[in-house]
Amino acid sequence: MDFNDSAEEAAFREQARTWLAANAPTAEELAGLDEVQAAKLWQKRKYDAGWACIRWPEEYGGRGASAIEQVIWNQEEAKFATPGGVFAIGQGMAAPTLMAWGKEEHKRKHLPPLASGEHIWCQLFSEPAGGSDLAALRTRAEKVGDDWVINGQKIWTSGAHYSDYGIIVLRTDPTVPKHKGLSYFFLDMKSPGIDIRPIKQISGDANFNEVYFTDVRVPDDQRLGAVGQGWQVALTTLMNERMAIGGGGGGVGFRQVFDLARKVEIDGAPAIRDKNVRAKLATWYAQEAGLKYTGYRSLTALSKGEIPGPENSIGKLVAASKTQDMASFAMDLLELSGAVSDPAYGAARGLYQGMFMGAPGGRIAGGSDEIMLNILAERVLGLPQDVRVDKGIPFNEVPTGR
Amino acid sequence: MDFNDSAEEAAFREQARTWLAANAPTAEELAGLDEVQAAKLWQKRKYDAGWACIRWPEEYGGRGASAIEQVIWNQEEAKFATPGGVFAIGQGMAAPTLMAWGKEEHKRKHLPPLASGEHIWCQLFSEPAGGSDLAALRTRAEKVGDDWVINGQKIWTSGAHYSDYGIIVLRTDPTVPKHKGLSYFFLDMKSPGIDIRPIKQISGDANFNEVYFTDVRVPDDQRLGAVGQGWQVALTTLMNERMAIGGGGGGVGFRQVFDLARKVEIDGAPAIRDKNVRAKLATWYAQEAGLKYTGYRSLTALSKGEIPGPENSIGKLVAASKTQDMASFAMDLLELSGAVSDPAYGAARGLYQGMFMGAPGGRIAGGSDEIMLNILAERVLGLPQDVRVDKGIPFNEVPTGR
Amino acid sequence: MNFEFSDEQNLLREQAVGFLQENCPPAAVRAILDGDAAYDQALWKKIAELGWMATVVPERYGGIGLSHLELCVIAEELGRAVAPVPFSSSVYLATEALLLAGSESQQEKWLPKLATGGAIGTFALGEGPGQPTPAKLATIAAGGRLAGVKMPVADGDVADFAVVVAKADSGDGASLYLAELDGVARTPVATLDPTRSHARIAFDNDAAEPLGAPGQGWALAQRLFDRAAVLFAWEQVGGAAAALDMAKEYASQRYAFGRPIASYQAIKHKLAHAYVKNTLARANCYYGAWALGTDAAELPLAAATARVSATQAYYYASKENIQTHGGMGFTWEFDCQFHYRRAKLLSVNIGSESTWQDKLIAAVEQRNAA
Amino acid sequence: MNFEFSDEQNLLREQAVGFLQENCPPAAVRAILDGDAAYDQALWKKIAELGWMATVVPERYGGIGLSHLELCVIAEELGRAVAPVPFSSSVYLATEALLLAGSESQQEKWLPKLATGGAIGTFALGEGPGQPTPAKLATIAAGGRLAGVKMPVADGDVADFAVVVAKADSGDGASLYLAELDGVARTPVATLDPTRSHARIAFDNDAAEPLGAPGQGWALAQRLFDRAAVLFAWEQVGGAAAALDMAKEYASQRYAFGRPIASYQAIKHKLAHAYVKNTLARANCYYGAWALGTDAAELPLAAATARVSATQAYYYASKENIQTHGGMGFTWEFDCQFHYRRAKLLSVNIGSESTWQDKLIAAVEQRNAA
Repeated sequence: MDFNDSAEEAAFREQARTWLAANAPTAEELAGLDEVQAAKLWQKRKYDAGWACIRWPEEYGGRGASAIEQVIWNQEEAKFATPGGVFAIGQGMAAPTLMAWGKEEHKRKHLPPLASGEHIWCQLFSEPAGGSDLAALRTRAEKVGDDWVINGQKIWTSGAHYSDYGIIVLRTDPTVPKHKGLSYFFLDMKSPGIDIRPIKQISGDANFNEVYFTDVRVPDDQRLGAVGQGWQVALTTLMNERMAIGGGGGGVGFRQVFDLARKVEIDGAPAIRDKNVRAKLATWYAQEAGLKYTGYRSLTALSKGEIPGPENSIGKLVAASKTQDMASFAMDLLELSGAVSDPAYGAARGLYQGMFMGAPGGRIAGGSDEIMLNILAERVLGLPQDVRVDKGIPFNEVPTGR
Repeated sequence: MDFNDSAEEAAFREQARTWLAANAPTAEELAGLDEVQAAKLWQKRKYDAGWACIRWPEEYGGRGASAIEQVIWNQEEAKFATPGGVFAIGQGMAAPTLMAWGKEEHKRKHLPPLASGEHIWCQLFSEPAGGSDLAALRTRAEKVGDDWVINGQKIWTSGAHYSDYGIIVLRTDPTVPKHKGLSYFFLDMKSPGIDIRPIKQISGDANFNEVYFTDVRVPDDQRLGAVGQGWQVALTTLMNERMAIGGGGGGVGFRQVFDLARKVEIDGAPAIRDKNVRAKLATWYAQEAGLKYTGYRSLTALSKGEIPGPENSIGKLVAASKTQDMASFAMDLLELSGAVSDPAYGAARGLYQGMFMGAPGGRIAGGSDEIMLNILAERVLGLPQDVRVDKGIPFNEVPTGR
Repeated sequence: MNFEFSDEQNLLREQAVGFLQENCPPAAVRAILDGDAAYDQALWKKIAELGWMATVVPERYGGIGLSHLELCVIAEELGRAVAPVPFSSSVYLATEALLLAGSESQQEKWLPKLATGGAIGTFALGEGPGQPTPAKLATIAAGGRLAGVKMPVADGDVADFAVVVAKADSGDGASLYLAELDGVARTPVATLDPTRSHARIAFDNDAAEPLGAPGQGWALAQRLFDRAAVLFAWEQVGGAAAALDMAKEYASQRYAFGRPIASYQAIKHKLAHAYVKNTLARANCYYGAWALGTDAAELPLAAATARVSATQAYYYASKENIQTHGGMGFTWEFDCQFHYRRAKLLSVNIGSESTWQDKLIAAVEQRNAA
Repeated sequence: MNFEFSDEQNLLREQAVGFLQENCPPAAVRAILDGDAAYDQALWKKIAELGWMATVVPERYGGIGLSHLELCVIAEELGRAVAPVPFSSSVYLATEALLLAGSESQQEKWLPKLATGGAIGTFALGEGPGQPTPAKLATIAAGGRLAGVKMPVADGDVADFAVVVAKADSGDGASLYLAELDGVARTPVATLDPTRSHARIAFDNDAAEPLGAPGQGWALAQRLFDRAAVLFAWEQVGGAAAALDMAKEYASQRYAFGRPIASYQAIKHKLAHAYVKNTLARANCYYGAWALGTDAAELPLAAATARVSATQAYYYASKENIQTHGGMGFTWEFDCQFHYRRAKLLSVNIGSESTWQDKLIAAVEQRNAA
C-alpha cells in the first residue's frame, strides 16, 4: 500500500507536467474571452500537441493512453486553472457512444472535431414527464422518407444554446413496451424547428435548458443502433456518465465550515471549541475522507488495469446531502446573520448561502438520492427489483396520472 | 387552553382518588404473591366496588363510564403501584371484539369474569411466516362436525401459559385470497393439543411464547363473525390495540440520560456542560415533550367526546428509536465502562444496557417502524398503497419464497 | 384538560385561511421574490384592516386585547402562506418589546400606530456574523444618541423605528433603546429569502431613547426572544405543514414507472417522517402557546422546546418537498423554493437551532434547580 | 498509487476466512455467549498455531515480523466472525504497548509468550464510569507496588499481565506499569457482550514494574490508542460487513405480501445506507492501515477518522440487521444479537464516538498548526 506512481506512471506524469507548465493558458491569454471561447482556445492547443482526449485512438484525435494515464493527466491539469467544462458531454458521453455504436465514417467525421474543440455536443435525454423514469420519454420521431421528424420537448439540457450537435433518444414506437420503442440519434442543433429556452434554477443560475422540437428533421443515417434499440445505446452513454471518476475529489465543504468555525464565536470562544460543532465537523470530515479514499481505491483498480467497483456511485449521494447540511449548519454558526447572502456584507461573500441554494440540485441531478439508493441496492447489493407495473405494457397504455 | 378538569371530570377524579386512597393494595398485601395472583387480588377488589373496566356497560361488569373518565381513572390509578398488566389483552382487546361480534350469551358469560379478573385471555394472531404481513397466517382450521380442528403454530403470544382463553385467527380456506379465507374464534387455552413454549429474547427476558396446535378442537359456537370474515373481526381487535392511549406518557429516557450527564464528566467538567451532549439531549427532550403534548391533544378530544386523531400512532415509532439512540449515547457517556451491565458494578445497575438490549424489540413489536410509517403514509396522509402482488390471488398460490 | 384552541380561535383560523388564500396566493409571494418591493404593501394594509397587528395590544391603546393564543393562530397561517410582510418584526418583536418594557408614554405613542399597521417597528440586535454577546456589543449609546452598525435588521429598511440593543457609555452593560429610523443611514441587505427584506443600519449619533431599565437590555432581549420564539415556531409549523401538503399533492399526481411516486416507500416514508416531525413540533407549539398566553414560569422551556422542534421540522419538510418534486422542484418557476428559503431564514433570525438547544437544556437545569 | 492490500495479504485473508468459517462458526460464538467459559480456548490455540498473535512481533522475539497491514487483515476477519477471543487486548493493546514502550528485558520476557498465545496480556485504564483523565486517576504506584481498582479491564480475568495506567506517588503524573496478575484480586464483570470477558481488578499493593518513561503514561496511552483504534476499526468494519450480509440474505429470502422484503424500498434503502456507511468506513480504514503500517505522522488523524466512521457504520448495520429480521431478529435463537452486542462493546472500549470525534478535530487543528 503506497501513494506512489509506478515508474511508467511517474514518467508519464513528468511528461504531462512539463508540457502543462509550458503551455497552460495564462490569465492574460484568457482575458476577455467567454467560457466557450476560452475552452476552445485551450482545447485546440492540447489537440495540436497530442494532449486532447488522450485515451482515444490516434486516428480519432487521441493518443491511445491508458485509463490511469488519463487520471494522471486530469490530476496534473487540475493544478492549473484551465477552462473546458463545455466539452464534458461531447467528449465524455457522446464520443464513447459514437465509438461503440457509430459507423466508421461517423467516427472519422465527428470525433476529431470533438477532440480539437471545434464542435460542442449536448445531451437530449430527459423530459418533463420522465424524471427518474428516464425511459418514459415521449418525444416522438416519425419516419418520413429517409428522415425522422421530431416533435416534443426535452429538458435539463446543458449547453444547448452553444452546442453544434446533440445526442437524443426518441420514441419511434409508442405501441410497444417502454424500453422497446426508443431509438437513438445524433442531430445538428442548428436544425430548423429547435427552440431553446433557459431554465432558471432556485440558485439563480440557468445552467440548463428546455429544448422544444417542432417538425425537426434528422436523417436516418444519423441513427446509432437499430430502430427500437435506443435504450441499449443510451445505457452506453449513461454508463460513461457514471464512470466519470473525480480522481479522488471526495466532496468539499469541511474545510469551509471548519474555517468559519475558527472565525465566529459561541459563548465568547471560537466556535471550533464547541463540542457540538466538533462532533458534527468530525462526522463530515470522516465522510469526505471516506469518499476521497474510496476514490483512491478506484484509482488503484484503474492503475492495475481493472475496472473500478461500484463504490463510485456513492459519491454524489453522500456529498449532496452533506453539502446541504453543512451549508445549513454554517449559516447557523453565523446566527442572526446566517441568511445574509449579500456579497457586500455576508460572510465569505454568500458562499454558504450559495451552497445551500445549490445543494437541492445536487440531490436530484444525475439521479436523485432515491434512484441512487435503488441502484446501490439492486446493482451493488443484488437485491430484487421493486414491482414494475409498467413491465411489458405498451407504452401508450402505461398509467401516467394525467 | 388549560390543563384543568371540567367540573364533572373533577368530581369523578375526586371520587376515584378517594376510593383508590382507601383501597389500593399495600405492599404487605401483595408480598409473596406472584404477578398473576397480585393482579387478580386487585382486579377483584376493583370489580366488587364497581371500579373494574369502568367503560363497559353495567350488565357486563362495568359502570358505563365515558372515555375521558377512563383516562382519569387510569391517571389516578397510575399514582399507585397497582398490579394488572396480565389483563391488558383480555380487557383491552378481546373484550371489545366480543362486544362487537359476540352473541349475547357469550358476552354475559365471558365479560364479567374478564372484568372481575377471574379469567385471563391471550391473543393468538402472529405466526412465524407472517410477520408484518399479519393476514398471511397459515394455521389451519378444518371443520369436523360441530368443531374446528386446528393445526399449526402461533408466535409472540404473551401470557399464553397463564391464560384461560385465547382469541385466534385461523385459515379456514386457503384456496381464496389471503384476507378472505380467515375465521376468528375464541378458545379454551387448556384444550388438549396445545403446547406452549417461551421465547427467549435478546434482552434475556421471555415475555412471549410460541404456541403449537396439534388437532386442537374448538366448537363452531365459539366463532366470532362469519366463516371467512375473520380478518374484519381481527381489525376490531387491532384497532383497539392501537387506540390504547397512554394518558400523556410520552416515552421515557431523557430524564435518565440527563441525570447521567450531570454525574459523569467530559474533559474534567460535568458532561451536561458539553455542547454536544446538550444538543443531543435537547432534541430528545423536544421529541418526548412533543409526544406528551400530542397525548394531551388526544385527551382533549376524548374529553370533548371526540375520537382522537391518528397522532397517537407516532408514539411508538418515535419513542423506540429514541430509546435506542439514547441508550447507546448513555453508554458512550460512560466511556470505557459503557458496556458494563453488571448490577454489582454498572452505573444505574445496568439500566442503560437494559434499555439498549430492549430497544430493538420496541422497534418491531406491535408493528415495525416500517409498518408504522406505511400506516401514517396511507391512513393519515392518504397516500396510495404500495403495489400488492398478492391481491386477489388464492392464498395457497401466493409466492412465499420457501 | 382542554389542550385545543377555542371555537372562536378556530373561527379566526378559518377566516385567516380564507383571507390569505385570496390575498396572499403564491403569485403574491412570487411578486416580492422577483420584484423590487420590500414587502407586500397591499397585503399589509388588508391585514391591518383585519386588525391582526392589534391582536394582543390592549384596547386602551387602540388594540383588540385578545390573548397570545389568537396571535399564535395568525402566526401559523402567515407561516403557511409564506407571507411577505414585516409582521414578525413589527408584532412579535417591536410590539412585544413595547409591551414588555415600554414606558406609559412610549406605549401611548407607538402602540396605537403599531396596532393599525400605520407604523412598522423592528428589533436590532445582531452586528454581523456569529453569536451576539453583551461583551461584544459595539453599538454605543451616549447622551441620547446611538452610534454603531446593526446588521442584519429584519425589515430595517421599511421600519419607522427599531428597538436597539446597545451599550450605554455609562457602563451599565446592555440596555434597550428606541430609535426612530427616519434619516438614519440604512442599506438593504440581500438574504437568501428575498421575500423578507433586511437592512444594515448605521447609527451615526442618531437620537434614541431608553426602553426599559438601564442595564436590563440583555435580560429583556432574552425574555423578548422567549416570547417571540413561540410565535416564530408557529410560523415555522405553518410553513412545514404547507411544505408537506405540497409534497403530498405532487407525489400523488406525479407518475413514474406507471404509478404515482407517492406509492413508493421512499416517498411515503419520507413524507411520514415529515408528518411525525410536524406533529411533534405542533404539539410543542401548543404548549408554547399556553405558556405564552398565561405568561407561565415554564415559558423559557416551552419556547425553546417549540423552537427547536419547529426549526427541525421546517428544515426537513422544506428540503424534502423539493426532493419530492425532483428536478422541477429545483426550478425558479416552482414554488418549493419559498419554503426552503423561509425555513432557513426563520431558523436563524432569532438565533440558531444549536443556540436554542442550549437554551432548552439551560431551562431544564433551571427547573431542576428550582 | 497502490491503495490495496498486496496479493500476499489477500491470500492471508482468504486463509483467515476459510479458517474462521470452520473454527469460529456462529455456534462457537453462541457457546461462549451461553456458557461459562471466558473465551474460546480451542480457537485461541488454533489461532496461535497460525501465528496470528505473532504477526507484527519481530522475528528476534519469536514473531513473524510482518507489517501492521497483515494485522489489519486479521482484525477485519476476526470482527466479521465476532470471534470470542482476547485478541484485541493481547495483541492490539498489550503487545503494542510492549513494542511501543517496553525495555529490552520486558520485550524479551513477554513478546515471545504473547507471540505464541502462551501468555495473554491486557491494558487497564478505566476506573469506572466516565471519561478517564490523568487528574482523576486513583490507581497509585509506590515502591514497585500498585494500589487501586481498574474496571472494566477487557480479558482482565484471563490475562497473565496487564499494562496499567497509574499515578506514581512521586508526582510525575501518569505512567505505565506492567503488572503480573497471578494472585491479584480479580472479579468477572458482566457486560452486554458476554462473548468477550471483562473483569474488575483490585490492586492491593501488588507488584508492578514501570513500562516506558515515568510521567509519559498518558502520552503513551494516547499513542497506543491511536494505533489500536485502526485495528479496532478494522474489526468494526468486518463486523459491519457481516451484519449487512446477514440482513441482505434474510431480506432476500423472507417474503411479505407475496414478494421478498428485499424488494421493498424501505428495506432496500436501509441496506443501501448501510452499504454506504460501510464503504466509507472501509476506505478510511485503508488509510488508517497505511498510516499505522508506515508509522506516518498522519496516524492520529487517520486513526480517529477510521474509528469514527467504523463506529457509526457498525452501530447502524448491527441495529438495522435486527430490524430487517423483524421479530425473529430479537430472539435469543437468532445470531443478530452477536453484532448488536459486539458493535456497542467495540464502540466504547477504547473511548466513545464523541471522544474520537473530538480527537479527530484536534488532529485537524494540529495539522493546520504544523
